[in-house]
Amino acid sequence: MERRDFLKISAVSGATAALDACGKPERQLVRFIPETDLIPGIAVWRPSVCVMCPAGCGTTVRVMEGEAEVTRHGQLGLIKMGLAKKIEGNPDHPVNHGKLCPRGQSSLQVTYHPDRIRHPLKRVGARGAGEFQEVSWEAGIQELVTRLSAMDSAPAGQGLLIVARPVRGQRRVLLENFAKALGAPPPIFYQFYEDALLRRANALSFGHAQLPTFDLAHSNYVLCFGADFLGTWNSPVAQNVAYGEMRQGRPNVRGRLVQIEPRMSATGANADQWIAAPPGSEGLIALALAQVMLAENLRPASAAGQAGALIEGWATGLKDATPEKVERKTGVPAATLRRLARELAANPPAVVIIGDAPLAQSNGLFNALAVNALNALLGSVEQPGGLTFTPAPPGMAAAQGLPAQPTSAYASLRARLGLSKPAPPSPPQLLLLDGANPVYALPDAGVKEAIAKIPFIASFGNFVDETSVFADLILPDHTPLESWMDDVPESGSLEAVASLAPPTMKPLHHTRAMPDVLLEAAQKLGGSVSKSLPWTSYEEMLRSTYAPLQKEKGSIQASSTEEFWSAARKQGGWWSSEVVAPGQRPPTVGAAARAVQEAQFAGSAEEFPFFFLPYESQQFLDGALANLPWLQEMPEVLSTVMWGSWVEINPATASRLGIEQGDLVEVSSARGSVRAPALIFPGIAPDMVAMPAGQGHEQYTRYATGRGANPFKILASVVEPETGSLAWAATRVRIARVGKGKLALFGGSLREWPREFEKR
Amino acid sequence: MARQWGMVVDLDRCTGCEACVVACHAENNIATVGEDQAARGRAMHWMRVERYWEGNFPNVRVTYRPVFCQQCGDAPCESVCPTYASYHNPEGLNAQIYNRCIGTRYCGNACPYNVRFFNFYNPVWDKPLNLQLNPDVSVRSVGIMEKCTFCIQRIKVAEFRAQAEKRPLKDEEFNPACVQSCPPKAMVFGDLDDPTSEVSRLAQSNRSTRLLEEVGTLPNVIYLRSVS
Amino acid sequence: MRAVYGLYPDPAAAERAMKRLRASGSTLGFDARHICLAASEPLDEFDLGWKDQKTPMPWLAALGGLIGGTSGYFLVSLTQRAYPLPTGNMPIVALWPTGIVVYEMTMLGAILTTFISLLVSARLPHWSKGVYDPAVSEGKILVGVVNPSQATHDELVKTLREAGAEEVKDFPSS
Amino acid sequence: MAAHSPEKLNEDVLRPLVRTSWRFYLTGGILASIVLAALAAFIYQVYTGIGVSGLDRPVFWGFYITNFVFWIGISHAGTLISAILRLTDARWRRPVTRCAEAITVFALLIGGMFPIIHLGRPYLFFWLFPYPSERGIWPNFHSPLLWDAFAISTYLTGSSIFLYLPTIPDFALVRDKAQGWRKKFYGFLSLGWTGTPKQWHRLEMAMRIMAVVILPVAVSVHTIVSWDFAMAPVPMWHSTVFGPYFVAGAIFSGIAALIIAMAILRKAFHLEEYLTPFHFDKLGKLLLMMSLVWAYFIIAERLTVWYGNESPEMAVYWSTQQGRFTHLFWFMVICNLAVPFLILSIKQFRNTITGPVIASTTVVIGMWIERFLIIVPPLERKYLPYSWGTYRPSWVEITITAGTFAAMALLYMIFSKLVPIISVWEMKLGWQQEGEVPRAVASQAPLPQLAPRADLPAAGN
Repeated sequence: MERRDFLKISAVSGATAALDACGKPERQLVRFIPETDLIPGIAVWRPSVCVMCPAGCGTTVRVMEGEAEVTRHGQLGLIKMGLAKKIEGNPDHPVNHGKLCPRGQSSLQVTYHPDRIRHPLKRVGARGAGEFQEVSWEAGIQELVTRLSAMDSAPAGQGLLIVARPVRGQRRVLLENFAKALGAPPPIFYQFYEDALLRRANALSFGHAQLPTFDLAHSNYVLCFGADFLGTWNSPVAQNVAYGEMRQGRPNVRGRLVQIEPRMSATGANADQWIAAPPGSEGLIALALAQVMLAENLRPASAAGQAGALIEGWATGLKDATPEKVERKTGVPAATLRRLARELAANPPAVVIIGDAPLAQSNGLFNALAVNALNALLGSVEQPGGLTFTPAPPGMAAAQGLPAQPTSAYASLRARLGLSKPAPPSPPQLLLLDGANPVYALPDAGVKEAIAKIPFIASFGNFVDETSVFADLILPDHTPLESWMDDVPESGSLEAVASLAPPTMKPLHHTRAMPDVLLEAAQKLGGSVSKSLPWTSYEEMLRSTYAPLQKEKGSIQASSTEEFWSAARKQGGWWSSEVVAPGQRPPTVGAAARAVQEAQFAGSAEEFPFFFLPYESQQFLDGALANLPWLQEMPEVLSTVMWGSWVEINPATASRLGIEQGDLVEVSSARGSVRAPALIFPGIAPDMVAMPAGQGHEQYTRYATGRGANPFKILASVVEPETGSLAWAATRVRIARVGKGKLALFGGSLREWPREFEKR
Repeated sequence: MARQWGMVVDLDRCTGCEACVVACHAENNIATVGEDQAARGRAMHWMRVERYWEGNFPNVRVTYRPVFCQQCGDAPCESVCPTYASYHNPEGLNAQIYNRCIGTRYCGNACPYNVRFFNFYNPVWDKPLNLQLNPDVSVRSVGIMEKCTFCIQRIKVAEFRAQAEKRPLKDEEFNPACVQSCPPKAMVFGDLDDPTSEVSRLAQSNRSTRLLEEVGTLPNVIYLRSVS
Repeated sequence: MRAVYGLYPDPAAAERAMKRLRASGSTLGFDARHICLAASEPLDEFDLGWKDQKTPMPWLAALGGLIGGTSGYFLVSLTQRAYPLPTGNMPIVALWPTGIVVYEMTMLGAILTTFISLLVSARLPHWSKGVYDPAVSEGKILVGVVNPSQATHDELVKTLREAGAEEVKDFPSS
Repeated sequence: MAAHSPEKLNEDVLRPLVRTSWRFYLTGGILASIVLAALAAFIYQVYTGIGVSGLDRPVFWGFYITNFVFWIGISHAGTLISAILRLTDARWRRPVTRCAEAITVFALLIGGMFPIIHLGRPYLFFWLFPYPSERGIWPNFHSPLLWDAFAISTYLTGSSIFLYLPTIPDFALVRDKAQGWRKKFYGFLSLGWTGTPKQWHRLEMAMRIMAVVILPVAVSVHTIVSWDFAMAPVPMWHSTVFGPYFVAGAIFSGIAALIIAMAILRKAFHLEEYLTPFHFDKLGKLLLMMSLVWAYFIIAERLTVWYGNESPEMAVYWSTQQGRFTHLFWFMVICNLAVPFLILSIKQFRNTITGPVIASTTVVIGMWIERFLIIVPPLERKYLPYSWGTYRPSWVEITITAGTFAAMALLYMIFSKLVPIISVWEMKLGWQQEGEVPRAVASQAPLPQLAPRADLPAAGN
């Protein structure tokens, strides 16, 4: 081709392109210099860490080159960059073994969320009006530093309140050290469904203030009280993986599952036998099982050790917990209890699990201790096929974030906000929010007012939610895909794990990683603060804290720090190569034995005839995930509801009250009422109604705002007295039909071949 | 080499966690339709976990059953399509050629499993959610049918890779997104014509059944009955 | 085309005229083929030339059906074989679907052949060329002779009138 | 009382072609606006997506396919009835055939549009036809929809020809009577028909062949439409009875439509003299018989399902017997069986015109519901109960459905303005063959005036 021709052609095509661009605004965008070294069309997989729930799964992210519309230096344009396309489980990770739950997979949508905060914001309107103005990072950080230095002069920094979503690893260490350096009380890691009570029980029974790990893959018999361990509880992916093995992973052995709970959970639906027992009776039932084992000499009483000693009457054979007596109190037939006890004893290794609602009772600690004692009696503690504790990686103290004396974050937060008596000596002056949303997830009345009273609020969150809408300053964090990530899982793995991952993609928006911002602020604050946080970046901090692992026996054999670092980044962390030998418990602490406790409920049975169960939802957990459209449209497996809330009612109860599927029902407690459509639910006790948590946001992106109802709003402040944990399953309610509601159901019929004519 | 891709679903392992549902959405660019459309029965879930109640409280039980395109050997959807949009590919998959589809929705009626989904509107991704789209999978426009493909894009990539490396495709070298994500490993994917593959080994189980076998569709998805 | 014709009020009169014309054809220099007739309804029961009509239309229709069916078969089988898409365990060219298309195409062939053979054999369309008079629509019956020789014109007029014509006209009317 | 006379017939039949009252324009205007509304709804649907309909998963077919089957059924009014009557040489058919055949053509045009209206991508409808294209691919001849395309186009071609052929002499008649543009227009349509013995002979021969050929086509069309359903493994669709069941239903609704059309024409164009209670009585008897045949089929269909007691089919069965569709089902039975039986089995009612018209109206409504009940309940309850759904039509579908009824009426009105609605020459021929009326008044000897036959009572009861 002649050069002139070429010029002609390019001139023509250039003109065409220009004309084209007139019609389509996106073609008028500036093109930035590509930020990628990827080969177009070829996917690479990069490790990351899932933070959607506290389980701590390792992930792997599929990254491909793509074209994104971004703002750079105030200019909207197009950029070629590596974009995360899919999140899967990291196949090598000891917690989730390459698997990932729907919530973890949906975390991709956090990064690409249309309502993500894209740059630092400063409040301009009234508090809570949600009017913000863009500021520069420099100005934002300066503002934070100024406010913090002002704090520093307050008595011992007591005015600083840090409320974060539960995290572990160096992010937690950073927050804790930051608070400590400023002389502030420790940060509060808050989410609605907290685990302090179980940690406390395990500390008492086994000397481990840690959540348990279940070696279900080798169990032959699993008895579970209320825990939705295949759905949302503890480390669900790890438990699902193990469950699959328990059922069909071994030749000629199939583990059995018995679930005891008054409302069938997604886990209960898998049970070979499902037993409805009244809420709060779990501890008593566990004692009855123990009683049978002791009475029939299936196991010696001494096997329970310290865990058994915590229960009054254990040594004398639990005479007050005979199956007949327990049948009278719980309605569970004595014959069933006897059979269960015999089956448990006859099918080793067997394990008993307790979690979720049974712990959220006024007698939750007792229930947990009773189950722990039963586990000890069975000899399943720290044994294959039983209950064990994930070891901490050596040389990384406090990385799992395990407190010596577990206390309830709920209790601490309420106290700090002045919602419980006595009022705190110094009210908070400055609130730092990191992903926690107390206005939504703290059920007490007056949270909003207490938050609004705090003079200065800064938030690191990615979204404007009910709490961060009150913020004076928003310094938006990167999403996990854009950040350095680390985690030290507390449970779910039989080996020690320290997850680590570099960013999988460049930041999409004008955000900065919270740890980097804190470190920068620490530097600016100077003095003791900068001394206790001497790193210039989070990457540097991670590098130094992970260095000791190089010497440990584990998944990485490296001769140099650099080699170790590079391998850990590539692999997504470090894990020890061996399961820590069982039976290495420290000597147990002495504690007073507990007598049988009965659950107390808020509200009288006459006025409020129904137990109320606000359970953790399969899609949104406690509501933090309600902003993700994939999860909103995912049908909850038992109800098949999408995009909404519902009230589960037993069919007999519903027909007695004249309530039909989809009718709008008002659920009222002494504290207040919420409305949601009724869902006829065959697996719930007639004297109970249940609602999933997670919806009913007043302010949480376009996908969640104004959708459904928040059951937390009607919970009474019943607490477990020893730990101060909220007994969220201890409220009684009444229900009334108030009109016609709307349910987006994915599933058609409840039953496989319903006989419609039978109903008439 | 002719293959017959198939899947075994062990109902005794399935826990109803729905990881497969979101995995499928993420992998296959399936649009979310929003509350109103979902309430009208237009939600797109190529993969769904069916839930059936049995009995009455307290003797109540639930069975879960993941259902997706059964990739029938004799697929009713194929013969009824006037434009060959629904056709049988050489590896035994019921492929849907989106470009050929004119939207008679006849295949959707003929499918006994109701696993075909129709784009009643153009799919919408609020920017920048469009960046999550998998470039290996086409986005379907209004008026056409779509369905589970056994993640054919993954099959193709694996086949190309094996071809380039001049080696046979290994069993379980790759998996559809749902199988990959399934925490309790309830699903196994592979070549049913390869007697050594995990999937054909499991298919021999005395628990194996096929869904709606009596309709005569010869599905290539085998369900292993739950034991109790 | 020229013609001389008479308009007759009823079939009997037309029959009479026809008879006379046939009789006088040899003398006046025309034969039966030149006699023309137009009526506003079929007059099967009168001796007006209906009875000796013969047509192969039924056979043509059958042939058309055969052609239609055959082409239907080839349409189906050839196109399907030209682009043989895998159909699972089913035949590429299946008996029943082919049968249905062949059936419909057979019928279409017969229908179209019937229509075409009607048009061809009845010489339609034939816009404003045929011997005609609007009075036929009133129920009159037109009987006449086409292309009569000038010499016998008056004689013809007379013959037609004697047969009972209400009017005798030339075509085209001048 | 006027005697039958060709002159009066000419005048009566041709009058509507030239004289138009304000009522016509008013009615036409109303109908046209409904049709325009439907058109607007359709354009909206194409523009926005078929989501504006009430369709969902699993009910992928709803009102549109109901309309399709319904109108294809109505189309059996004409060709089939008129062909049967021609073949059996039922002499009373003569004033009826043209009205009937016109219904066929228009109902087919309307019904034939629905497979396109219901498409997700209607602008690609031509992919249904076998033509060589750049895609290098032909339609799938295994698909019942393709058979539909063949059957309906054959039927439409056939019945259009069947309608047109006997109209040619009548066009010639109008041509002779008309002035101005009409003369040209009808001259063109009449193909220069002069009425030579050869033309008459060929025309009659063609009509005889067509009557023979069109009958099996008509039967096949509705059989194939039924196979759209029966070929799919859907509970209660997959039935061998569907072919004859649909054909019977089609004839049933066709007769009803014909009775209604005749009654309206009779009133609007003062054709009392030609469309007499006698015709309504005959068609009423036919309707009664078809009502019983229909009942037989529905019993055959339901009984076998009930006795077979297979879960998937029973789910559908109960949804119509004691579920969501019960009321609709029994309403249909009342419309299609109870009302026609009561009215038409009693001579006093049948012999009025009102009686058969009422019965026909309920039958048309009932048959539309029948089509709906055949299509929707099985789709709502298809096998796996988890995927069961419900269907509710949207305003778009309702508007388009209303539009088709308006379009039918409008097309029919326009047709009646352009084409002699009664076959003039066949009437004359009939009278001539009956010897009832002299085929023309003889010039010389006036024939005695014959009285009308006893079973042909004069109009204007």
